[in-house]
Amino acid sequence: MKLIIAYIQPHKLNDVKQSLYAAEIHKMSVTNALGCGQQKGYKETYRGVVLEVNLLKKVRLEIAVNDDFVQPTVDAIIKGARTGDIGDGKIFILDLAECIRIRTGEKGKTAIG
Amino acid sequence: MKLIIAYIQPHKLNDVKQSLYAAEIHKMSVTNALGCGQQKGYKETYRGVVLEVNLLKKVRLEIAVNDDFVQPTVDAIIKGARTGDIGDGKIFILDLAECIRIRTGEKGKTAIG
Amino acid sequence: MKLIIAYIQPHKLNDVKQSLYAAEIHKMSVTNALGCGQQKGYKETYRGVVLEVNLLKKVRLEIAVNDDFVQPTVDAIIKGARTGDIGDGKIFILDLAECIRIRTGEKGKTAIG
Amino acid sequence: MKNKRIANIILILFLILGLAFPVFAEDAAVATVNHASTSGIDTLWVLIAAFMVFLMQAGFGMLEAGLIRTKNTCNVLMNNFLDFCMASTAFFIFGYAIMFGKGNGFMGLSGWGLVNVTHEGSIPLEAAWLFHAVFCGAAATIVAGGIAERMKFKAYLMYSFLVSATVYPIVGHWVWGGGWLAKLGFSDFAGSTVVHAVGGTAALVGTIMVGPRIGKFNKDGTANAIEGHSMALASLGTLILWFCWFGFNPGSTLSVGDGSFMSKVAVNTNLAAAVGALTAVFFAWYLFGKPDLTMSMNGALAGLVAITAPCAYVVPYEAMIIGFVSGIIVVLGTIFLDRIHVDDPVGAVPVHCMNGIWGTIAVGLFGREGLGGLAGNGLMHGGGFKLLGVQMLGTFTAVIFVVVAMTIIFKMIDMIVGLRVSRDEELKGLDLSQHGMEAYSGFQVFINR
Amino acid sequence: MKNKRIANIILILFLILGLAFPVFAEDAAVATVNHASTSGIDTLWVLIAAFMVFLMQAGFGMLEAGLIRTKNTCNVLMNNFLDFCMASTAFFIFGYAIMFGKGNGFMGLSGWGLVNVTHEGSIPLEAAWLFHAVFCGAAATIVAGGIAERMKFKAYLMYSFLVSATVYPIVGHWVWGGGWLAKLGFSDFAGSTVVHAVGGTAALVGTIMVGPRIGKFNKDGTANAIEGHSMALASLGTLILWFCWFGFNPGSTLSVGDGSFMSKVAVNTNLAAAVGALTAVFFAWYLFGKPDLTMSMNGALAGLVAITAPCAYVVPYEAMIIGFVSGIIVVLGTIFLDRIHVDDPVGAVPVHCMNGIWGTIAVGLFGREGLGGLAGNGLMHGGGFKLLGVQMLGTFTAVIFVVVAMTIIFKMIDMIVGLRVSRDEELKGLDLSQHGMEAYSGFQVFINR
Amino acid sequence: MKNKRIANIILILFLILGLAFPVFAEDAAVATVNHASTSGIDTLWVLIAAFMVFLMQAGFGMLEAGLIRTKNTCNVLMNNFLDFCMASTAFFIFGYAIMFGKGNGFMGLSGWGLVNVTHEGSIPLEAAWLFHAVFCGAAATIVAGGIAERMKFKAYLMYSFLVSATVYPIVGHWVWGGGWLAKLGFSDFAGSTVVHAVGGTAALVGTIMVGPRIGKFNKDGTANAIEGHSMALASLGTLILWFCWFGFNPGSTLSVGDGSFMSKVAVNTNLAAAVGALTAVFFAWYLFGKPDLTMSMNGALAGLVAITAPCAYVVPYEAMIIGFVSGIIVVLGTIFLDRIHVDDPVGAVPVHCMNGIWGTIAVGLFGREGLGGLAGNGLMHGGGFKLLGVQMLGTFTAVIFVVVAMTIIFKMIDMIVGLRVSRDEELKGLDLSQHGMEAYSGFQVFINR
Ligand SMILES: Nc1ncnc2c1ncn2[C@@H]1O[C@H](COP(=O)(O)OP(=O)(O)O)[C@@H](O)[C@H]1O
Ligand SMILES: Nc1ncnc2c1ncn2[C@@H]1O[C@H](COP(=O)(O)OP(=O)(O)O)[C@@H](O)[C@H]1O
Ligand SMILES: Nc1ncnc2c1ncn2[C@@H]1O[C@H](COP(=O)(O)OP(=O)(O)O)[C@@H](O)[C@H]1O
Repeated sequence: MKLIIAYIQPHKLNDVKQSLYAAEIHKMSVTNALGCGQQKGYKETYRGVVLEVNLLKKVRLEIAVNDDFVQPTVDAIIKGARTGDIGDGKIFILDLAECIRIRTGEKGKTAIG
Repeated sequence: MKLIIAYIQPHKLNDVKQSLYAAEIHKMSVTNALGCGQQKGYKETYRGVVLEVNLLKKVRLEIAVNDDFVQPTVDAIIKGARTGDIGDGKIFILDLAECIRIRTGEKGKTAIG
Repeated sequence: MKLIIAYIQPHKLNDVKQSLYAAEIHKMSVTNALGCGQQKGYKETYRGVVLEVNLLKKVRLEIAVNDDFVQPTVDAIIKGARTGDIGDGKIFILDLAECIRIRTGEKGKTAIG
Repeated sequence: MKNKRIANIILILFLILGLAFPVFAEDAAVATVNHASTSGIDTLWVLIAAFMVFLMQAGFGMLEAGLIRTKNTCNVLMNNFLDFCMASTAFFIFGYAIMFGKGNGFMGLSGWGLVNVTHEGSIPLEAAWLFHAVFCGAAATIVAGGIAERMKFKAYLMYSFLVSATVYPIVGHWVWGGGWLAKLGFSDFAGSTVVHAVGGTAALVGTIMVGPRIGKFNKDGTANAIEGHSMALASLGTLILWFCWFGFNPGSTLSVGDGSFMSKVAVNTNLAAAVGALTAVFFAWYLFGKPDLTMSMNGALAGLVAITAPCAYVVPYEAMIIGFVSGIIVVLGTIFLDRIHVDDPVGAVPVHCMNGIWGTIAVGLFGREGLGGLAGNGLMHGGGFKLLGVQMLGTFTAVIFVVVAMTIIFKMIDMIVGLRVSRDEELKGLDLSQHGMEAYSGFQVFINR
Repeated sequence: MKNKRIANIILILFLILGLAFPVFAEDAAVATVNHASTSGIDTLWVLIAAFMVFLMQAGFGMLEAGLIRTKNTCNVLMNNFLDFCMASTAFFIFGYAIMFGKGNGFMGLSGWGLVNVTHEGSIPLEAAWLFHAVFCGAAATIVAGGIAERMKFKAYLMYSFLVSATVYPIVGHWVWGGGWLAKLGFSDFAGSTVVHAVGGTAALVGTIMVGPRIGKFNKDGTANAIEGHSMALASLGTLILWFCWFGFNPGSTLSVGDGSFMSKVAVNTNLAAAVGALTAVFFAWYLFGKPDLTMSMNGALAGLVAITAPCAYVVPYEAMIIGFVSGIIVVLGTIFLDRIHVDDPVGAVPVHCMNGIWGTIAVGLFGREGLGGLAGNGLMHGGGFKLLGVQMLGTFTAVIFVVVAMTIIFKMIDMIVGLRVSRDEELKGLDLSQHGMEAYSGFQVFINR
Repeated sequence: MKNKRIANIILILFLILGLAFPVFAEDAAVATVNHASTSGIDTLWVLIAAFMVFLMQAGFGMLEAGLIRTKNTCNVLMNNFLDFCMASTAFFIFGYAIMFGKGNGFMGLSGWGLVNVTHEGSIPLEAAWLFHAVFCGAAATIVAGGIAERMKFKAYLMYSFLVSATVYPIVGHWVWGGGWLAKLGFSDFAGSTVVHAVGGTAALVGTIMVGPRIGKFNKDGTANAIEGHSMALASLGTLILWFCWFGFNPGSTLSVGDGSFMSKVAVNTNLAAAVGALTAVFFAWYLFGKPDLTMSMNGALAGLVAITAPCAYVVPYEAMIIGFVSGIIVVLGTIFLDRIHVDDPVGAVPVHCMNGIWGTIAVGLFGREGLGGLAGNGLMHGGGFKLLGVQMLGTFTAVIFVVVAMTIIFKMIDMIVGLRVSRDEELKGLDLSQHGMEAYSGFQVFINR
């Protein structure tokens, strides 16, 4: 099992969700994040002072999947999130040692989906 | 060492904290998250339009523990979070390669607790 | 590759960012978190009732790096975040199986930086 | 000589014309010129005061919303908004007739729907109705704070109609509609009892009957703090309320006269509020170790409620004493309610019920004969226990009546639609469960408490 | 005898002095004492009403901000704030001259910059100007809601100047400036057509020309809900607006008289709003299964808009009927706009345009001859279709004129600076892209929608 | 002939009775009929204006809260709320006596606690007191913005008492209490100097003595932006302030008369604000490349502050010029303060101090003899440098006096309780460290800055 973490542009969340659904991946967790990557920040001005903002708003996805679902998941994320512009985001994949469904106590493969 | 990630119902946070304390697990980190799982979403109506909400509010726990604490931690989480209803949440367990206490520079087992 | 997760005091974020930049680490993701650690909570009073707050506001950093960058990153975080007081925070290091840049599809070492 | 007389007459005519002409153009009658004018000013004043009292809905709305959790914000705002709409309608159809109609000492029985009402006094019926309708709305909305975060929306709607159609106007009739208390010489200038004790007691009954919020009290009997979600809204609400109180109290003079009466009332109102706030904040600081914003706000409101009855009958330093006592009462009252496990999220009971009673009694202590038309002296000015006795009788009878009436009303509502949402709905929040909407879409909020 | 005459004269002198002295000190003329007084009260009333109508900017600002997303909050607040500044300036230089200057039936043509204006009536020119300037500002700001979340800031600034300098005053001239509609006997007491239908129609044109927000409509034709970010602000805004409407409608009496006229107007205003809110909430509840806070607020505003024209001409129960119908209209109108893919984030069109029209027509249905100076009876009171016809003619002509004028204006602006921000800017939010700032720095907000 | 005389007398008596009768019923004296009535209206107006100025507390509270960070919101709200309570009390016991009591050219020395005060003028003492008390509260609360986010709560409480009991009333005595400046012919109609320059200078002294916030200035001397947490609150506050200014300036006429005077003042006030806002936003847009909401709001406030002194003495186009200059001043002033490392989180100094001075001087430039009772012409109207000189003397003396007095007061407070919180407490936020509470419980907020 793997834990897939993806950082995407916030306004791409809906597209990513759609393409994940299309790939039959229905379970995920989403958090807000601020990201600092290749994308340059932008400037705000506030009462005459310029403010460099280099932590940009991003959305963080966490998806636990069985090994054979890793590729489809990654593909679906890329499909939904890619625009070709800097700031599109990144995907990180970690090994997942165990997964437990709280409600039933099921473990591993059966618990994940 | 393991890193335990748990998604639970927000209003169960207090119960989970209590049962973790009872199991002598005092350290944890908590974030807000939105989750999409087996639990069906709900509908909102806003100015005459129906809105399907399928990202539900969840709380994400992150707990780093030594290997012999994994089972007690998992049990405590389940004890606090389980209602038997869909949406109770999930626990993910990752291998933790290293842990460092910033204040002292201590590493590994001694740092974690 | 490793995934470094660090919990630090919120008002240390700027210092940590500076020392990471100084160590040529420019990519990171930041989220808000609440933490429960060695640091004791504090008390609020609200309309005559005392409120024990033991989930303290923390900032969570997530930095994916190549193996040879692990030590510099950890050092930089410690340099920026350490005050010597309880509550300075912790660093967790996980193995990172894969990393993909969404924009280009690049993988592994080249994608991470 | 004749010329002089003629000059005389011309002078007089000129004078008459000079004075009367512009009036003719407006009112077509010489003799009524000044009268008309007085009625115009008085109406202007009463209407502006009524508009300000209307704005109390915004004050209460923001205060109550600020002191509850995000997940119930829409619900409390909607309760607050619709109870005024309900009150307007109910007070139009039933309330005014019960309060001011001809009837007996207990209630009026004529003038339903404002049809066939003859109105005496210098202001027109419509102005009088509006002024009393917004008072009725204020009384009704006090309850929204007490029962916040757990009462069913339907139940609240029913409550708000019934209280405005019956309970409020009945007590109003006793005191302001020529009822039995009025005849006894009971004096409540702007409504410490009629509005605040009535609203506050209804809130007390409601909050007891609906029970404390999940998580408010622990098994060991201690109370938990359930923090409000926006001190900015709460503070805005309090300041709006203070502003509106300048319509509530001085507006209750119902006439402008030479301006001195309403000025005195305004000054007393302001001083009681200021001293109430300072007292509450320092007292709470002393008790809990920190200066608490919510206590300072409730202290100001406590002072305002307490001075509402006596504002016309006392002098400034007495207003300050009344404010001082109210600041103490509101802090102790809040603690006391937690002790006896009554869960009143916004402090409706200590502010409106307890200080409404205190203010009414204060008339019996500090009232001065003649001031504001008061019939007798209070205890401190040699009037003995007579006025004091009547005041206590009046306010306690009103409270008891409201307890009985509201118990019946809430029981009835409970039987028909149920008072309280389910445990699940309460945990999810009333915004989602009752209204299917969120108050702060786009903000990341914690809903774990 | 001589003595007596002397006594006589002394008496007269004494009388003159007695009456005049306090006046001399103020106005240096005996003959104007009463006149001055009437004019003083009337001005006081009109000014206070104008101040209240000014405060509508805060009401609209909070309502509109509350109903849009966090990422566009600064933009809508700034539009709302600056359109009043623009309106003040434009109405000073051009607007008043076009609206009230001597000219023809279509527009006035004299008094630019308020120079060389002679003003008749009991209130001074300056008070009249301010009263009409804040009305103009209210009309202008209605559009901010309709085009929210996607129009360029520059384009909005240009719009707000042009509408206040030309479109609004032209229609105003027709109705209130002695123009052709006034001569036909068209009656719009406080501006259902002049302010609300004009503003609401401009919003309709703007929202159509700028197009729907990204993500509002799906490919299959269905609409998505784009939830507002703060129900607390929206609710505050609505209550402030209701409060200010007590300046808007009763203030349009422009004189106090004996107070009865403005009292009647105030009561009608309040009842229509209350019934409008209740109707909308129950109707929406019935249709969608949940009581929706935004619908109840829009219902109140719909009632207020609808009663604005007839408030002086009808009796309370008719005000309630008008409010009832407006509550139905606002709900159906909202649904209808979604059907025809017009994206109006705050409901400016159903509230102001549709109910502005309805309120104007309602005069032709329920108006009573003589009441508020109405020239004829409405359909329900035996006046036949005459008044009704004029009312319909007037409101529809105004709407058509605004459609044409605003289409030209927006087209012009589009050619010069462009109406709409780019897709990227819209996704990022107008706060960042247009103003380089954030509304809620420090809060964690979702910007994925 | 006798008959005629008798007829004469009857006529006169009839006249007296006809006029007096309705008055007798009210005031029991013929000779005072008009006086009473005038006094009633004037009091009504002054009270309403006072209520509106009171509401400025809400305006300042929301503006200041909106422009600071979440973690200090409770603190700034509480400062703002309690300084009014402190001012009410201090101005009651000490302030009014110092400001209006009999004394010397420097300060009054009688009438402590409002006991044994005889009051002249058409409005009652109580109305006059309330009107001046709310002005005092406004002056006091200006400082809350300047020292926000780092001053100890206790220190602020002490400051607010002292400024209201001494500094403000002393300058007030000079100008409005018959002091030395009044005798020189110094004219400050509604308080550009008395209220705003005093409050703004106190804020300047406070913000310098307490030092800049951690993180405001970099080692290289550049400034950082520390963004406010809610533009919605800030915008609401600004609009409320603008509304209240219609009480502040026109209310300072203290009498209604025939209404024309206060109308002129209201129009000038409105135009200066509108032009100030537009100027500031366009100027800042030109300088920084983006239209900044906070600058447009501060521009409106700058215009309001600047027109406060001259509003009675100038004509509309001059009000617009004054507003224009104030818009430039506020932008440049903000930049200048950042340059000299004075950290004024909300712009209290550029808005109130700099524009208070500018407005006072503007009287010497644009003032017109006779208008609003001004004694001489300004420079532009051929009055030469006389009035201008007096105005500059007056405002600069006042500023210098406040600098000296406030330095002593803040030093004293520093010695007793300390002015500034510790570094740790500041980082944590004053809400937690000073009050043990959070402003936005339940919201996820960033506290890393
Ligand atoms: N090494 C990293 N560690 C942690 N987060 C990262 C890392 N690299 C990128 N991210 C996250 O991914 C987001 C997008 O990265 P960025 O480099 O801007 O994308 P792109 O490669 O498409 O230009 C960043 O804002 C950050 O949140
Ligand atoms: N495969 C997964 N990947 C990431 N998060 C998941 C996954 N499965 C579940 N979750 C998280 O756990 C929450 C609860 O899951 P759910 O399936 O509703 O619980 P239950 O199994 O008790 O019905 C989800 O809302 C989501 O946040
Ligand atoms: N075992 C753990 N699991 C998860 N998070 C932890 C753990 N230990 C510490 N943390 C996080 O680190 C933060 C700081 O920990 P703390 O023990 O207070 O630091 P210090 O060791 O410097 O006193 C905590 O608030 C919590 O967020």
